Amino acid sequence: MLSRVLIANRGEIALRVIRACHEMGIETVAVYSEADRNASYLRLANESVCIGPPDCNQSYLNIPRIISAAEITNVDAIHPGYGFLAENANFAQICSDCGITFIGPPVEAMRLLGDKVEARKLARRAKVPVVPGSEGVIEDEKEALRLANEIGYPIIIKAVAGGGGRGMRVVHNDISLRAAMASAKAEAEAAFGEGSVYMEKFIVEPRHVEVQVMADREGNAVHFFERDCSIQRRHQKMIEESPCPVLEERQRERLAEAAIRLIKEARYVNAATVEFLLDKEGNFYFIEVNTRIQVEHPVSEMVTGQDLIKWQLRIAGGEPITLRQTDIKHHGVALECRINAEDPSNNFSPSPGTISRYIAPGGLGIRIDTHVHQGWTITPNYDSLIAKIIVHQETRAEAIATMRRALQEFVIEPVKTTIPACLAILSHNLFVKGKTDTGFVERTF
Amino acid sequence: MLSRVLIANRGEIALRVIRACHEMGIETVAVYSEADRNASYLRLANESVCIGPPDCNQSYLNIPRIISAAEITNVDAIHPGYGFLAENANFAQICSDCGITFIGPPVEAMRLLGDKVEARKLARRAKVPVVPGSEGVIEDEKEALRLANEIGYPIIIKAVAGGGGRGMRVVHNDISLRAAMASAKAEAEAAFGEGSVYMEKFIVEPRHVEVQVMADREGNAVHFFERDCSIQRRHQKMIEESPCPVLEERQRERLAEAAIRLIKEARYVNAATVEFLLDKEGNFYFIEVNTRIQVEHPVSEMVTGQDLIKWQLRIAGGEPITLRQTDIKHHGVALECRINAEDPSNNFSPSPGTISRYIAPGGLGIRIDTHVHQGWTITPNYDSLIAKIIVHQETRAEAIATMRRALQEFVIEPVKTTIPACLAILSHNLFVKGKTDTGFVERTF
Amino acid sequence: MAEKDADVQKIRDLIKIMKENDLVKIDIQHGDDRISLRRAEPPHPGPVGNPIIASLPGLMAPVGAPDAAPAATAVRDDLLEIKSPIVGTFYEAPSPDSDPYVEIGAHVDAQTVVCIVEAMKVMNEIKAEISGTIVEKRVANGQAVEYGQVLFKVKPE
Amino acid sequence: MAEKDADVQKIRDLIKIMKENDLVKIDIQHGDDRISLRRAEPPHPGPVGNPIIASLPGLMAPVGAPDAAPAATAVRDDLLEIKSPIVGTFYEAPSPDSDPYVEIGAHVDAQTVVCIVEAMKVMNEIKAEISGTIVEKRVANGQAVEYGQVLFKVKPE
Repeated sequence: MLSRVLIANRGEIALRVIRACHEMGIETVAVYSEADRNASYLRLANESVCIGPPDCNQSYLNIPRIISAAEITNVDAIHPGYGFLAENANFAQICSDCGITFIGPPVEAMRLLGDKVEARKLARRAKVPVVPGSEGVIEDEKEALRLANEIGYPIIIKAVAGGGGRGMRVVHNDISLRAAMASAKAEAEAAFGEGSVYMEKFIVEPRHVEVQVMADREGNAVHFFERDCSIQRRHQKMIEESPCPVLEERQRERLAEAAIRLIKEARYVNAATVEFLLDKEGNFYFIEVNTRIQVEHPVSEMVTGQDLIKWQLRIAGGEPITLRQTDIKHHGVALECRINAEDPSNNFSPSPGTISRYIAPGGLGIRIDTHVHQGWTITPNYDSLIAKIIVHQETRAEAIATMRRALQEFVIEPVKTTIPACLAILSHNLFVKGKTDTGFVERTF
Repeated sequence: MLSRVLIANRGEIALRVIRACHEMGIETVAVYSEADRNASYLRLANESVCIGPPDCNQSYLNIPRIISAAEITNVDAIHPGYGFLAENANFAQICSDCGITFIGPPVEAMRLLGDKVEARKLARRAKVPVVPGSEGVIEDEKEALRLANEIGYPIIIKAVAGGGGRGMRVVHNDISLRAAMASAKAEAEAAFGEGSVYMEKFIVEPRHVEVQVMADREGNAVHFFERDCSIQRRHQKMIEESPCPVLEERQRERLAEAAIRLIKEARYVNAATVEFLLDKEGNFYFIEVNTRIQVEHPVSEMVTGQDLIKWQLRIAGGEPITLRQTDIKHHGVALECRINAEDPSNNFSPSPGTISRYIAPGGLGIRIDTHVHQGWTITPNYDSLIAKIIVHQETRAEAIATMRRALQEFVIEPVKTTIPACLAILSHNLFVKGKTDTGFVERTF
Repeated sequence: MAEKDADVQKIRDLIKIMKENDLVKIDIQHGDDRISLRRAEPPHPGPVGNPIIASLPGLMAPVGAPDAAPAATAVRDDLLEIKSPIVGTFYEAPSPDSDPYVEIGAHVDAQTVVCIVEAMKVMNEIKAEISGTIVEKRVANGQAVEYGQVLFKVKPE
Repeated sequence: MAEKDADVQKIRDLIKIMKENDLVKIDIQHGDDRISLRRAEPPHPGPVGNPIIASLPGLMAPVGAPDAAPAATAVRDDLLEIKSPIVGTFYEAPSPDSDPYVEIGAHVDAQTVVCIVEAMKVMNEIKAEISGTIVEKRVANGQAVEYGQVLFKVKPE
């Protein structure tokens, strides 16, 4: 059992962890940068320590300062939240070296899953399907043709050194393959000084579906079902839901079982999310594991009635998971909308400022996770997430109705937010029917 | 199906009904007095109509003005909320005469249950236990002695014309009875000019336990389990919970079955609460029926996952209850704290004023029903309820921990509120153990 | 709801056009749908000014909305107001065939009946309760009025 | 928590007593527990003024709390501050047996080492980075300090 935890994060997730600790009788230490000096959630921690200037490299990402703060406040453990140092294996290692419990996975599991090639190998060992492709660089056209036909078109050529779409080509048949290989290599060579490419099956209009899992030190692992996070804009999730509206019961089970196999194979401990792409035929392919709690974790909390942060704290304190898989029941439908201080009418550019009027939605079926309130100043230093609205209802139609009602109630002035964008998505025929994929938002709006 | 509803109320319950209508696609008309002209929830209604000055006799209690507002806005139905006109049979009759659906019981059932003597007779017919006593005035000592021994001591002598404790005597044995009868009669004679007395069993340190029921026009009736509302101060409920922490499963069933029998006997339609006293031996006694939705209805909503206001609207629109009793499952524990703008350190006197700082609690397990926000002015015209915090957790201990956390987070300045009083109760050993009764607050604090 | 939102947007657009072009009045009619907007004149001498009033059939005129009423008195505070003491339907005349109780320019005193407000089928005669000259009628015949809504503006003696 | 709340209440009571009696300093010690409070002098000539500082063993001194830091500069804005550039434990001397790096009245220049702040077992020598005379030491030997916490007040040349 932990007795005193430092939270190496800020904003809503810092408050989320403080709340869970408070309810469990665990003391908390909040750290903050000078930009967050007046944050009202700091008073809810037992102690708070200023660790640096607004620049996160000098504060929330500064390992020595956070470790020092942990030392002078005499904590057992550090909760990293999400983002910042949450998936930094070096930080986890230093915590361990200093005798401080890192509330997350063991360093080895974090390193293993942080390496895409190793994670892919692990998935194969655990018999979890991965996106079919070359297991490394493709040297010549002949190999490319053979592999493309083995995998089945469409395929995608990607630069090993790639990023931002450069050195990428989607190919639909043998005829296009040669030209695509050449041009991808040339583009990669020009952009990255390195022309090597590899090949993967191109998943057409996939859904992003992820499984929430939790494992303890004794090797027990349970899942909290899946979340569908297909509503994304530039790979930023906007709306998440559970269950995935298109999965049939048997598929859901297979997906969850695959996630558990993978997490056990990795000798994982604590919370993780196993991410998959789901194609139109209902096949799923492992992408990666997020070795931390995620922004959208409340969605799974609402449908299972389980507090995931409390489980993180219990497991980090050495307790086993006392839940059997059959104890975790999925009930109803949960939706989450992320409210960012961004201007949807101006290409989602950040919209910092002081909130002069704030009226949050409330009532039946609504959960609000936020650190802001009237009078709060949104600084331009950090990410623009200011609130999460989570709705829980019996049916998806009711959840959508409640979320629309909540968004329409929500008053945040004068900053611009993603509320109108969320409302537009929730009102769209294809979203209501559940017929979306990761390209839906950019294709439609 | 209703298409347009006028809400003849204000504050949190007006907002509660607007929300339910909004989610069901029913249009709403809000009425308001001049004191509530700037209420922010008015903008959430499709229309709003000023009906009078702040004095509620000229506005929220003014039947002609409310009916006129209903006529000019062309609504199907009126939801009366609680308080004001909610249990006014005359108002229900006028609605009916004007062809407007009153969202509540039929006038006959309301009148019947509004008459304590008739309600008691009805309960006997329905084989629902009532507090044993004389069925009318006791004429002489001999009869009193016979009855007291039949009922069993302690008994209480009450003045027929009584009130405020005058003409009341608790009697523990035959010897005291004669003196008590005489002095109660004399006191009643002096106070009310009418010396008649009757006798009832005196329930020692009872709990207040009530059953939420809902009936449709076709004679179906279901219950949503019980609420324990023993935490009261001067008959004002402060904290409510479900389930009642001391009832065993068999007792809970018997209590709920009794409530259903009574409501069917009354040919009741729509939402009702059947109130009982529960003695230390686990016997329950019917007190009265509240023929309206109640302040504490969210407690039952949280543990059953059912939206009671939506059921009120569906039933009023002529739909049958599509739930079987076995579809309504009780899950976990819910607690509600009423936050009133009152000063607990100054005998709970009202504390009106403008809220200059407001930070509501949030996160997992918390529901907030409130019409206020930073900048809201609490006027002295109406009751002092400004917010309800409802917590839902797996166990009572967790629910108490979450409620304590929520109350500690809640910032409402500069008005005084009952938050410290609620915190003190939640921290009390006897409350934590569930060992409370309707006298607990006044005895203890 | 969607239709109403469209109306609100339309009114916003119209107000923008009015402001940009210094218009004080726009009336649009398409079959049964009518939108009528009036803007206050700039505060130099001219006709009696009004705040923006939008009326749509089947919709309460938002005269009683939070900002409108105080604005009304701010524009010309030398005028008195006759307000509706009840909620109901405004009628300018005792029957459809009769002349209105009062017209612009009429002199009224405390006892002069200025209109009827029908509530619960009862025709309530509304008296001026002040003396002066009617300079403006603020509601249309048959329009719904709420408590405290300004019916007439009166120039005092 | 309960103990800490009791301390806070105690400090509040002590501050009240100080204000009522125009005290500028209170020191209380019970075994290992120590409470030390200093109040700013009224703004007429006198000793160096300070905002209220409360320090309790095992507790972060609330110097970095929202209101304290701005108040510090407001009292005597002709003084400069040497602040901690890191989070750690403050030591006034290189070893327990040594003399402090600086005492009140010492002259410092930019390169003068004024103390050590230990962080992650590393002893970081903190330099003054300004020139002047030390007029006040704001933290006790062995006390935890946070980023930006004022360590010394310096009267500039």
